[in-house]
Amino acid sequence: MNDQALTISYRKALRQALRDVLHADERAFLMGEDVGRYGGAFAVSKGLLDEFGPERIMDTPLSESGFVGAGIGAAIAGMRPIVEIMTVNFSLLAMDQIVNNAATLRHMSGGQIGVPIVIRMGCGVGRQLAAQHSHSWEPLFAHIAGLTVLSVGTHEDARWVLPAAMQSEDPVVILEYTSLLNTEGTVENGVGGVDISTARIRRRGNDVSLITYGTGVMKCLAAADVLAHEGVEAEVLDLRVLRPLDQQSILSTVMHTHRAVVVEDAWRTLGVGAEVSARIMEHAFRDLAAPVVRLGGVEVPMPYPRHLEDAAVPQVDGIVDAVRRVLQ
Amino acid sequence: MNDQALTISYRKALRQALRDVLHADERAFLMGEDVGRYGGAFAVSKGLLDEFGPERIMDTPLSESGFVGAGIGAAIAGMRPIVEIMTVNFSLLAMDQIVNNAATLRHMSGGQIGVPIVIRMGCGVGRQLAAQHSHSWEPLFAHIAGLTVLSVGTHEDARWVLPAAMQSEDPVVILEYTSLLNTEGTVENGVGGVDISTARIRRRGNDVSLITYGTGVMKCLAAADVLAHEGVEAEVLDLRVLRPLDQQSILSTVMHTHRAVVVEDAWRTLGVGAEVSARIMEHAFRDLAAPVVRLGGVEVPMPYPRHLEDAAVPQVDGIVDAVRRVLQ
Amino acid sequence: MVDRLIMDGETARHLLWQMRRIRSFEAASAEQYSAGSIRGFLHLYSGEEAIAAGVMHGLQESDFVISTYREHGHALARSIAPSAIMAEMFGTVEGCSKGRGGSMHLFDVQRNFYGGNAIVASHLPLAVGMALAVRKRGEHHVVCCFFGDGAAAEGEFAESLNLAALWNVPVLFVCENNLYAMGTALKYSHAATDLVTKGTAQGVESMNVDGMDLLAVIDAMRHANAVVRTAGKPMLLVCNTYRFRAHSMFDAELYRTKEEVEQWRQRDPIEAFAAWAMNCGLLTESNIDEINARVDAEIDQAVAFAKGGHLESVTTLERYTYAEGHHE
Amino acid sequence: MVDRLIMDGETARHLLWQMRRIRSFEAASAEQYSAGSIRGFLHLYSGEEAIAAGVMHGLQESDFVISTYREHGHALARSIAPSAIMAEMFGTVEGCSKGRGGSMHLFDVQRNFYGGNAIVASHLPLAVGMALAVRKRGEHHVVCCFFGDGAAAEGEFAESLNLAALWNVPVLFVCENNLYAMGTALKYSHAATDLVTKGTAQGVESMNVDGMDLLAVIDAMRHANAVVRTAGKPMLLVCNTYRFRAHSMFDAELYRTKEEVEQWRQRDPIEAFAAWAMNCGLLTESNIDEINARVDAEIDQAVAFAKGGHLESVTTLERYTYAEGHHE
Ligand SMILES: Cc1ncc(C[n+]2csc(CCOP(=O)(O)OP(=O)(O)O)c2C)c(N)n1
Ligand SMILES: Cc1ncc(C[n+]2csc(CCOP(=O)(O)OP(=O)(O)O)c2C)c(N)n1
Ligand SMILES: [Mg+2]
Ligand SMILES: [Mg+2]
Repeated sequence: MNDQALTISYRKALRQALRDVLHADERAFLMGEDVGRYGGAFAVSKGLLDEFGPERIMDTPLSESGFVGAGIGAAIAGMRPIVEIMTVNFSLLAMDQIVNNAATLRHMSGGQIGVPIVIRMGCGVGRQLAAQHSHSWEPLFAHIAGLTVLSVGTHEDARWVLPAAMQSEDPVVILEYTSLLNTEGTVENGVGGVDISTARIRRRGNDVSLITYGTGVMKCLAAADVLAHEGVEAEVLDLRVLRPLDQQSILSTVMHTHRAVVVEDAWRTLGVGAEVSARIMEHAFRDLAAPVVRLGGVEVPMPYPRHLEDAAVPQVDGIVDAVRRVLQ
Repeated sequence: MNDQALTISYRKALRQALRDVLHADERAFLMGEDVGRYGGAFAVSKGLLDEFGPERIMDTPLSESGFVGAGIGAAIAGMRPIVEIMTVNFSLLAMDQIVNNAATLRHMSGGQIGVPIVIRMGCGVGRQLAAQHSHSWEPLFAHIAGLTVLSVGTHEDARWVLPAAMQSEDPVVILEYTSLLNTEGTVENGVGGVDISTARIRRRGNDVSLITYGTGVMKCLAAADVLAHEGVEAEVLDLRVLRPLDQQSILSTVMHTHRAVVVEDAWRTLGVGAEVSARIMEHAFRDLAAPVVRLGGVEVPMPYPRHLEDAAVPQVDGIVDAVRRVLQ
Repeated sequence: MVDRLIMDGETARHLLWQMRRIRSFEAASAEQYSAGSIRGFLHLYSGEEAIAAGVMHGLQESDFVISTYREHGHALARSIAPSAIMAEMFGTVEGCSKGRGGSMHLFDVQRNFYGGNAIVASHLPLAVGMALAVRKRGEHHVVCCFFGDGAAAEGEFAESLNLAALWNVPVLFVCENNLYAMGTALKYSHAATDLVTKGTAQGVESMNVDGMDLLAVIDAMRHANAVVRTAGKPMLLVCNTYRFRAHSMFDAELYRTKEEVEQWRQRDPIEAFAAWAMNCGLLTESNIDEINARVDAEIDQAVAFAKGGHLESVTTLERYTYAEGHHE
Repeated sequence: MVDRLIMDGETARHLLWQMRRIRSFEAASAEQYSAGSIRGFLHLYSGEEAIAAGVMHGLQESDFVISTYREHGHALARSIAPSAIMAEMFGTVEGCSKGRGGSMHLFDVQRNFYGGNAIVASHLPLAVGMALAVRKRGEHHVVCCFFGDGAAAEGEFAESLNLAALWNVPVLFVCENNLYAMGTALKYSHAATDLVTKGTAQGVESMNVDGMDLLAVIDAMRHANAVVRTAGKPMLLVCNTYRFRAHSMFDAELYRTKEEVEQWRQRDPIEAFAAWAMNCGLLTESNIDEINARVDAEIDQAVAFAKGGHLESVTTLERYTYAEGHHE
């Protein structure tokens, strides 16, 4: 590990990113439920209230539609708000604001208004939070024209996508995975910076492409390790940007390996995997040695018990098996 | 036209269906904004207040989350509410209720509670209502486990899906297309009844499958007529039920024609067409003579001017061209 | 009641002109709608002119204004050219929103006019956020937000007033209580029809204003300026008024009697103000003739301008979805 | 204040037992959480026992109850067996929700206990709808809905109270104002901290109740029964109380002082009631010993029962998504 890289938890990486952008731009402020006095529902913003004060770190009441809309209004009026929706599970309460205002105002004003807001949400499965608190709604946001949707599957992105998102003149939705908060990872330091327009290959391989995002990245890398012992070299593509999709990177890896398995926790029907599969169908049909396989969430509200929760979303074993099948 | 069939407008068909179910089940009642005194925003429920009275036809305030949630509560408590959300464009305000309560309560109660509610919404493009009033959110609803989602693309379904939906023990979302309200069509009378589980072939053909729903049905039938003059026989499959999808019917028509074009007004990315294409990839890959083509909405909020609105969604000419391409 | 002494003849003539041109503009809009030149939804402001004229009279150019789909009067009083508004409704690039928005989405950032929102009450949170930006920058602008009695039943109303009071931001909430939300009378939208108490319950100073009396509105604005601009606090003005015409062009007006409409027309705000001004000697018959002539000419010119407008090319359909130069 | 004469010894002992078992059950829950047998989110009710005990005392078996994620106390007071609740939190099929829901989703339709909702305020509309069903059937049940002070900031609170008043339905809204919404103090959630005025502003009779005084709660319920059950109108009780423990198991309690917590503990509702009852001679030392012994045995038995429970087979993972026999 060179001195340019450091090991850091996903939570600390997110916090450092917040500190960076709050220092870099005085128009930036963080607002959301319990981001201040409580220290953040998941301790991501812990300490920031003391460091930046209540004007920059604003606790809001339970009014998702109200404060997300207020963030949009502040953005219209020249600020650079970072609005935290505690978890994606509450985002439907603000969905009208996100879709009909944030994603639409630039268009219906004929380009006169921009909405440079960043909306962050904790999300994901794996903590036994049951049906109302375990949603994977990446597909809902990825369907909305006017939004840029980012899925933070690595520590590097936890550290660097926020500063990049703050440069956008349009609304950016950032999905952070609470099950990764305590995990440690290595990120380039100082140099920093990532784009928010391209997918990234997290592991190179020639035999099959594992296309995924979010917590699927770690699962696919683990599956790739298992497969390596069987002599199968899987390439792992982290989509990162769920809208607009980096189609070129998807097609490149498929044309390279001729086989693809798409992995996500979201319900399989109308999942991101459906779009990835359809685009491969349209642009790389003749390059496929086998049909694209999708692994997604089982179409059931998330059950509370650990064993049922595990069975409801793709796991490493299942990914390995799927790869074996497409290789036959 | 035999005496069992009659010609009726899409609006009258919807109204007759409402009258039927209100007469058939005293637990049934209609509630929504302006369904009563105003006569329905689109005159669908015109006259019903006089016929059934204010207890069965309830005007609600502008409180989408409140009255949709109240409909869910009434369903839990033994009623058979029909809740009208004036148009789909306002449904995001009630989306938390629809997803976290209607679609989820049965599961999180371990099967103790059912939510037999029918939620109807006017929707669709084509009336120059601009960005906030022209949404096609079929893909958002079709992604939600626990819902049954119906798209009413024909007069027959306008007349008969509601009575069928009222038999469901689970929440049913019915999407009605306002641009079809004044159109006349022929429906079987008396005999009546359709299922709400299968797709329907609206025209038989051997050369290519046009897979669609909603207003796409009429467009695809028109395109099929044009193609017929060129000696191309297109089969038109109306999905009707967007969740759960009738996969068997999709695979049957594709295995019969070996070519498919999927048509919808919704934004193309993560549209229903993506799911259809992905399922064909998974189950009929070897039967395809050409890759599945998707025609969907251009990824822009809907512009107000007629010519731009027309250019933003698939039209008959575009469907015909797409078919010519897949036949090459 | 305003003392005649504090209003000079020029101001009186200006205000009368302002109200008259709004009335005439709406008449012209209805004509152009019937002629098919204006499409989509069209909501006329006739009868409520005293509110737009009086409130704008109390605002400064640097203040922000945000409104609903019934915003022609607000836009005109905010000095957006009638020609630019008519052109917008004709869907031409000369329109104030480049033709993308139509009647419900009039925008003019030069004049701090932020639209034109067609999702009832969804712009209230935006207003709070704009005011938050104003406060954070230590400015003393007023953010003026117009909405209706029906909007006050949406949860966004309660959330927005609470946030505005909690954050102490300069929003002037102007509720145009015209007694109906489409066909739903105030008493069917609100169990407690006194909207002022709903404002005070959220900690926002609130008052009733006779919206048919221009002088009463001007008077209320004096106080509002003290509260909002000077003290920087939010305030709610409930302006009681009446809509002389149908809700939109799709309204049979089944929900109210001709007599009721007639009674309110007796209180025509324009006639009332003209009579008062003549009484006070601030206005002569010939002044009125001049004003009418000026208004007729201006409106004719606006229609002519719109007719001479140009449609955007379909090649730029996807514009205004993201900032120019966006990665997509 | 309740006259001692109207409470007999048996009732006093029953009520003390009720509160004590809730307190002990929560202690056991915390233990089992630390032991890893309970997972996910766990919100304890300790300190608020007088509300659950007093409100349930005033309800009848045929009444409906709906609550939040902090519902253990309500479930116990509604006579759901501690063993069934503990088993639910262990995720076993013996749980009151078959193990699918966990701590936040306790259901028991036999006892008209409709859960256990984890989206703040989203169950208020459900309560209104359940009461609407009750009214439509001409029944005289009370629908009792528990929620917190933070929930009152959500738009659903305003919408639900307005709908309940507008429709005149028998909902008893019980706001458990424990002064915090996670780490957000009442004064940071509400600009106007008097929640009673928010109820009256919506047309709902509302009153403050000392939630630490069981007798005051019982007294309030007498009045509530007259208003809700007899007159069939909605009512709001704002029960002022305090949460003795952290919000959930992920709470460092940075937002309040130990002293504040200590002061409230001095007002322990259980101790206060026991002291009063002994004073009135309704209770003896030996009664208390018996009660404690009974409670300890019941809770130990509940934990033992949960430990002996069974996990559902993964083969039935998709159950409870749709009614059995549903087309899927
Ligand atoms: C959230 C939402 N629900 C429903 C509608 C349909 N709608 C448009 S205007 C209107 C009535 C609004 O009444 P009010 O707020 O009093 O304003 P007014 O039209 O009287 O000026 C309704 C129901 C909408 N546009 N948005
Ligand atoms: C809509 C929504 N937003 C946020 C949350 C996260 N959350 C869970 S409990 C809670 C605080 C609720 O406070 P209150 O209503 O006072 O109830 P209490 O926990 O104090 O009993 C929050 C913010 C949620 N569950 N739902
Ligand atoms: Mg109105
Ligand atoms: Mg609380």
